[in-house]
Amino acid sequence: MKRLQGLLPFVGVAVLLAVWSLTVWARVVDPVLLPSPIATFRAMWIGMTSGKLGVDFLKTVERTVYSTAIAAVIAIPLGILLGSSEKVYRSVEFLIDFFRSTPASAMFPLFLVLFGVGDRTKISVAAFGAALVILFNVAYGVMNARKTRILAARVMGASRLRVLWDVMLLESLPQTFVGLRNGVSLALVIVVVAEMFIGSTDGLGQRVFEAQQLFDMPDMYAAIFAAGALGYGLNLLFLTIERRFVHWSGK
Amino acid sequence: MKRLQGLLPFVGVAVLLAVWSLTVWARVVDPVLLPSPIATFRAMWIGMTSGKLGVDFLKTVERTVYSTAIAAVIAIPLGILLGSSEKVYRSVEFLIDFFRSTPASAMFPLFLVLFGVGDRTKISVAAFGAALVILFNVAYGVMNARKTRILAARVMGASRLRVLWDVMLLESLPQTFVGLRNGVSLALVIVVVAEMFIGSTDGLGQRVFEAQQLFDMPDMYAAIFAAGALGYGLNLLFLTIERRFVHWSGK
Amino acid sequence: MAGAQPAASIELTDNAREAARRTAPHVTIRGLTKRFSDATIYDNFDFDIPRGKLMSVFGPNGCGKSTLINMIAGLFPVDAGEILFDGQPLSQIKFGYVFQNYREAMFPWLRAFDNIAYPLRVMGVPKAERITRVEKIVAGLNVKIDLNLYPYQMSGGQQQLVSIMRALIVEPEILFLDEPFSALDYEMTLFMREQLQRIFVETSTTTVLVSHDLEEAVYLSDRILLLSRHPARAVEFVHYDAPRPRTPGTMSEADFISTKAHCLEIFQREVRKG
Amino acid sequence: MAGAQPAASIELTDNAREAARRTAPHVTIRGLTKRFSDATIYDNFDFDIPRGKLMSVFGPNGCGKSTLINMIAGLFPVDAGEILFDGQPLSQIKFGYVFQNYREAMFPWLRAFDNIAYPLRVMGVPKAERITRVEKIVAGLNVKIDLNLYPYQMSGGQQQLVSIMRALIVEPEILFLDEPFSALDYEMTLFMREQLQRIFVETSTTTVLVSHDLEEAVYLSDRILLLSRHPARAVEFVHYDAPRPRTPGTMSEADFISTKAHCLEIFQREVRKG
Amino acid sequence: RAVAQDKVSVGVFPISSSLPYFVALERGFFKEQNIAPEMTRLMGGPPNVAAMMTNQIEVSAVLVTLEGLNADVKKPGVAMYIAMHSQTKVWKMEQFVVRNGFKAETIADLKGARLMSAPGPANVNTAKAILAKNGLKEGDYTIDQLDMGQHVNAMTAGTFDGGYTLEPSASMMIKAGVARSLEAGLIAKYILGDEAADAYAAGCAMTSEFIQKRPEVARHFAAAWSKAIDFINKNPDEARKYLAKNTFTPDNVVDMVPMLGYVMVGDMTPKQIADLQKFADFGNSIGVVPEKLDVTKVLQKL
Ligand SMILES: Nc1ncnc2c1ncn2[C@@H]1O[C@H](COP(=O)(O)OP(=O)(O)OP(=O)(O)O)[C@@H](O)[C@H]1O
Ligand SMILES: Nc1ncnc2c1ncn2[C@@H]1O[C@H](COP(=O)(O)OP(=O)(O)OP(=O)(O)O)[C@@H](O)[C@H]1O
Ligand SMILES: [Mg+2]
Ligand SMILES: [Mg+2]
Repeated sequence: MKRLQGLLPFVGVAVLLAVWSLTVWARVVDPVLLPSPIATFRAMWIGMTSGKLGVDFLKTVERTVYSTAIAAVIAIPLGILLGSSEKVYRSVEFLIDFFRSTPASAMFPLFLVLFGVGDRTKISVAAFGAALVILFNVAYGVMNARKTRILAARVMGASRLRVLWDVMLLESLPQTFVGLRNGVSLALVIVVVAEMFIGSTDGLGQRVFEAQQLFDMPDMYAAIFAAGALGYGLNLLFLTIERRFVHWSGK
Repeated sequence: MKRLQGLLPFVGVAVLLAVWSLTVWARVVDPVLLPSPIATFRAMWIGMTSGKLGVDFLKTVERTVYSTAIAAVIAIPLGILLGSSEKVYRSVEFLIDFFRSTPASAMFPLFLVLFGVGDRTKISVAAFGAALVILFNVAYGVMNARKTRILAARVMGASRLRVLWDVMLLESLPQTFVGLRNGVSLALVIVVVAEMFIGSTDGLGQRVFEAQQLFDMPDMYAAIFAAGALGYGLNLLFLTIERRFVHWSGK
Repeated sequence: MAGAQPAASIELTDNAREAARRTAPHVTIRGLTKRFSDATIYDNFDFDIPRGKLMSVFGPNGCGKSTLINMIAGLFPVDAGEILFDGQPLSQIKFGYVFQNYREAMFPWLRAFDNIAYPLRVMGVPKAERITRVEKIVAGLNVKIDLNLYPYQMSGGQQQLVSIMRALIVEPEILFLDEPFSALDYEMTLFMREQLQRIFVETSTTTVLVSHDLEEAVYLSDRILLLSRHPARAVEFVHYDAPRPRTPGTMSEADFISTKAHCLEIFQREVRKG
Repeated sequence: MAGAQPAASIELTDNAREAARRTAPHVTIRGLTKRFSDATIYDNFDFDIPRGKLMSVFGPNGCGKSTLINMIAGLFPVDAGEILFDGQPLSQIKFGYVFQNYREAMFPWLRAFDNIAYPLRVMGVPKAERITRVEKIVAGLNVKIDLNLYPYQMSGGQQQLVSIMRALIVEPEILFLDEPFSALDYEMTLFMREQLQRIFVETSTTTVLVSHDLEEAVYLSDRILLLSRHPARAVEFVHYDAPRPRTPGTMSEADFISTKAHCLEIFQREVRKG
Repeated sequence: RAVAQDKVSVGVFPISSSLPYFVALERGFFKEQNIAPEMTRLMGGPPNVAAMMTNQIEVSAVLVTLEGLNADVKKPGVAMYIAMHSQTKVWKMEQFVVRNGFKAETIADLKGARLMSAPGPANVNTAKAILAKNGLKEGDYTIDQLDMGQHVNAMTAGTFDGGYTLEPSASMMIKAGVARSLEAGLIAKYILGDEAADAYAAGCAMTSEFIQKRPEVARHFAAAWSKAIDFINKNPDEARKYLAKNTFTPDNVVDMVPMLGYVMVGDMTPKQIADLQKFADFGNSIGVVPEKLDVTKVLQKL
């Protein structure tokens, strides 16, 4: 039973591959545009072992990790602070919702000007996007925290700051993890898009873009698949941390 | 006091404008690249009243609303269903995290093939992206629901389906709204990006792209500002609905 | 002739079955085992809950009273053993249940009125009838609460009252009351005891009451189950058969006093042991 | 001489002030008004909480007992009126507080031990001392709970015990106990009453106890505040001055019985009114 | 006599190269041929090719040659060129620019410069090949590809010293006074090795399915296209006006944006076809076109 549970995530993979194979087999889509899973995995295998894909993958991992880390470090404390006072949050909500709804790619020109063409731009745009999502979730988590526990801490003489730290932070943890998981996925998406559209010589996005330009569909889907798998992996990481630390949710 | 509270959202706007003006005034960025708020609002005013911007705005609203509606209708029930059994959720988590972490723009070619070159592609890619985020949040909300209430419903003889509907749906509502607000913002972003990169004769994304190509910065920022404001507006809509219906959060 | 015989025998069997059903235990617990992390709460526990009796469970904090009724109601899984209803492994039984944490068992998105009516909605009772039935029970219990409030707008006692009404409204087959009067005021507690007794006399519903008030437990019960510290054993299953309806006067009868003293003695002996 | 006079006068004033402080009320409530949606809970309510006394609040469900202590502790805002501590509008007072919904006031991310130690952590007590103090109170109350459990792994009574220990550990200036024994078993309730009395005798902490058990309320209290249905009035402020320590024997004394009977009579008259 | 017009679905990437489409449309050349084009805006090669492969469009008004050839390798006949657009020293398109203030007179002076390039492997490799022909090895410069929409921005902000860019971005930065052109007609000179050669970097393509299933309509379409090309070649200044509202060409540079050398496939000389072949072979050599391809196989004379 326990052993079977470890296999659960692979059900999703299997479903994806089955639908994909079926689509190719039934020729719903021209095979030039959608290669078979086998062709894709061959391209992925070759790319990972001998080609550039492995290097690109690591580059993208690096950028994503940096931007998520920056985003988390900024957004979690800020989110708790903002969420702890609904009024303050309402007053900056415009900014958060505004920028959350603006495509990161529309922000590229501005960030390009501020940070140049190097990695800094890509990381900072991604961190910006991820920070907004994390901030939003953390603030929500704090605002929806159970009031009784906050009152209990206050009556025990906890200062505002202590209440923030000891109660609100922990109360909002389940929601914070939702935010982190949304954030890391978004950071990855933005990094990939930035690699596609702002000058880059490496990274999965550049790989996707180049393969797209060359109509090398197996390569393109191999890179996309690598990005998706990376996203799942990063999510899994947060899930594992969450399971370790947030044992009380729903209790 | 009450009257002042109505003004809170404008604090955010004021901050944005102040920082913006300051940046322009201090010439941190070349004014050709970042026009002043006044120039932008002039462009916006002209665009909205006499130019094409108004039409584009409405087109984008329409597409965003459609895609969010489709996403919500599919993702909320599915999220509750999946969230109600952690095992089932874990088995499809790969798919959800995978596609959440894949840039929508990388999915364009596939959707283009499946849904054609018209509006359907833009709406369906956006709906797909938004649905994943909503699904994720709803499922999380259900999984973190307070167990006692579910037990109470079960002991009163409620069937699995009733528990889903009467308890889990409502328990997960605060989180569902987080998902909806994330979802509507994402749908808007994807619609705009699709308008930019797949190609379109109207919509804010097309406006941004065109202005960018023409190097008409006031026009570009006017369109971006319109998109951001639209995002805020849609978020506000959900916030208002949430406040009406979810009176018990944290209680 | 050959055809009539089986029919008669079936009839007989039916009657016999019915009679057996009436005296057979309502709930049979065999070999029940339940562990939490390192604590063993029940270890091969056997017990029969008699049909149509009001039974109290009395035992020290943390001995496993709530866990027991949660397992009987199918809310917690058992680690081993079986719980049978009329000899059947499980069935769609109508439970009435007042949770010890009544506060968290309310639905905060429903007004008090709708919380009370919820079990009826589950049963598919039409709206008009739901309203009359809620109004009836509220009038019957003489409750003076604004039922338009949401649970989180009510005081602890009010919430518990609503919770009790929600449990009673369905006319359940088995009624579980986990410290149902703990938050009620003096007057209301006495009143609700009488109401519970009245309902029990009228319907003979199998009832399991958890209470830390020994007077209350003895006053209301036909049987008192005394549990030891965990791993819980049934230390004694005390019978108290004073005729119903019992009145405050009952509490000064010798039988009552001696039963209560007996229970207390066993309880204190058991508690001081561990 | 001219210099000494003021000094002496200051000394005198200090003494006088101190004396006044000892007899002056600890908490002064003036013109307190509190409304919830359409219900008025307090309407221009005046009351003084005497210093160094154990005071019980007794009143029907929903009359506003919890709301009152929540307002005194500064957890709920008042609509009008003022609450003064030693004549000062507000100060950084160390409260001990057992919430009526003790379950939700625990921190589920902390083990029972850390929950009890939390107020000490807030005060900046170093870790080693925290551990000794928690161990001392646990030993003093003779509690047999696995303090490594998280709150949601404990029974209702165990949670309430933890909650009580958390309130007592800081040696608070004012202690609020909102139905603190409602989930405790028979033996534990008696035991905790004695412990509360012992602590009170030792420290003379101003204590406000909400209880629906009249016997308990009278047994423990110097003063019993009888509240009416809301809008709450102080119907009577009963004094009960039996010497401490009181013992179970106290409950058969005439003074106790008459006080209890008097309170009950007033309570029932008030309850039946509304 | 009202006859139902023939509908043709056309994918249009609204850059200046798609001018013949707008001329044909606005001057009624399509109407004359009883054709009602249904335009879909599709940004760049990939969406155009995808749409052609799935028969969602029948004509792509402007399809980059190397992308089209690549598609034809993957799925033969998916993009049949009926007209080509030549870029040369006169018909400027690709060029090296430098920001004002950067000391460089020739491409060879770009040693040590931070360069940008039009996006995509074809552009980047072309730029590198040109730099190599001018004696600059990799490492003598840095080059980053950048989305076309960012080129003017980047030069204005001074992010780069210069780079390989396309029209109308080049005209725009020159007009804005932030950059100047070093040299144009680069492909002809350095890649094809002949300053007078035609570099056919893009063209108008049809799917062979369209040509086979509706040959008459395809012919009519080509006729209208041909007439538009004629018009542009004869009246460049009047034709220019159609750039303004239809394509991504700012009003203030409409007058200075260079025209392209538009030619119908049927009018191409053997030399011109050889130039195209040479370009295709170059594409193959840099790995953008995966196989060597006989270009006459993808040219459709209509
Ligand atoms: N999730 C859990 N993990 C570990 N131990 C648990 C868990 N739930 C309950 N327990 C333990 O099981 C025992 C029985 O709990 P239960 O709630 O049944 O007690 P109870 O008899 O109802 O007590 P009370 O009178 O205080 O309500 C307790 O000692 C408790 O610590
Ligand atoms: N948020 C709220 N909105 C509306 N009414 C409220 C709210 N909170 C409390 N009330 C009302 O205030 C009154 C007093 O509540 P409170 O909890 O103080 O009662 P209590 O005296 O502690 O009762 P109990 O003995 O049942 O605990 C109740 O009638 C309740 O309905
Ligand atoms: Mg219990
Ligand atoms: Mg109360």
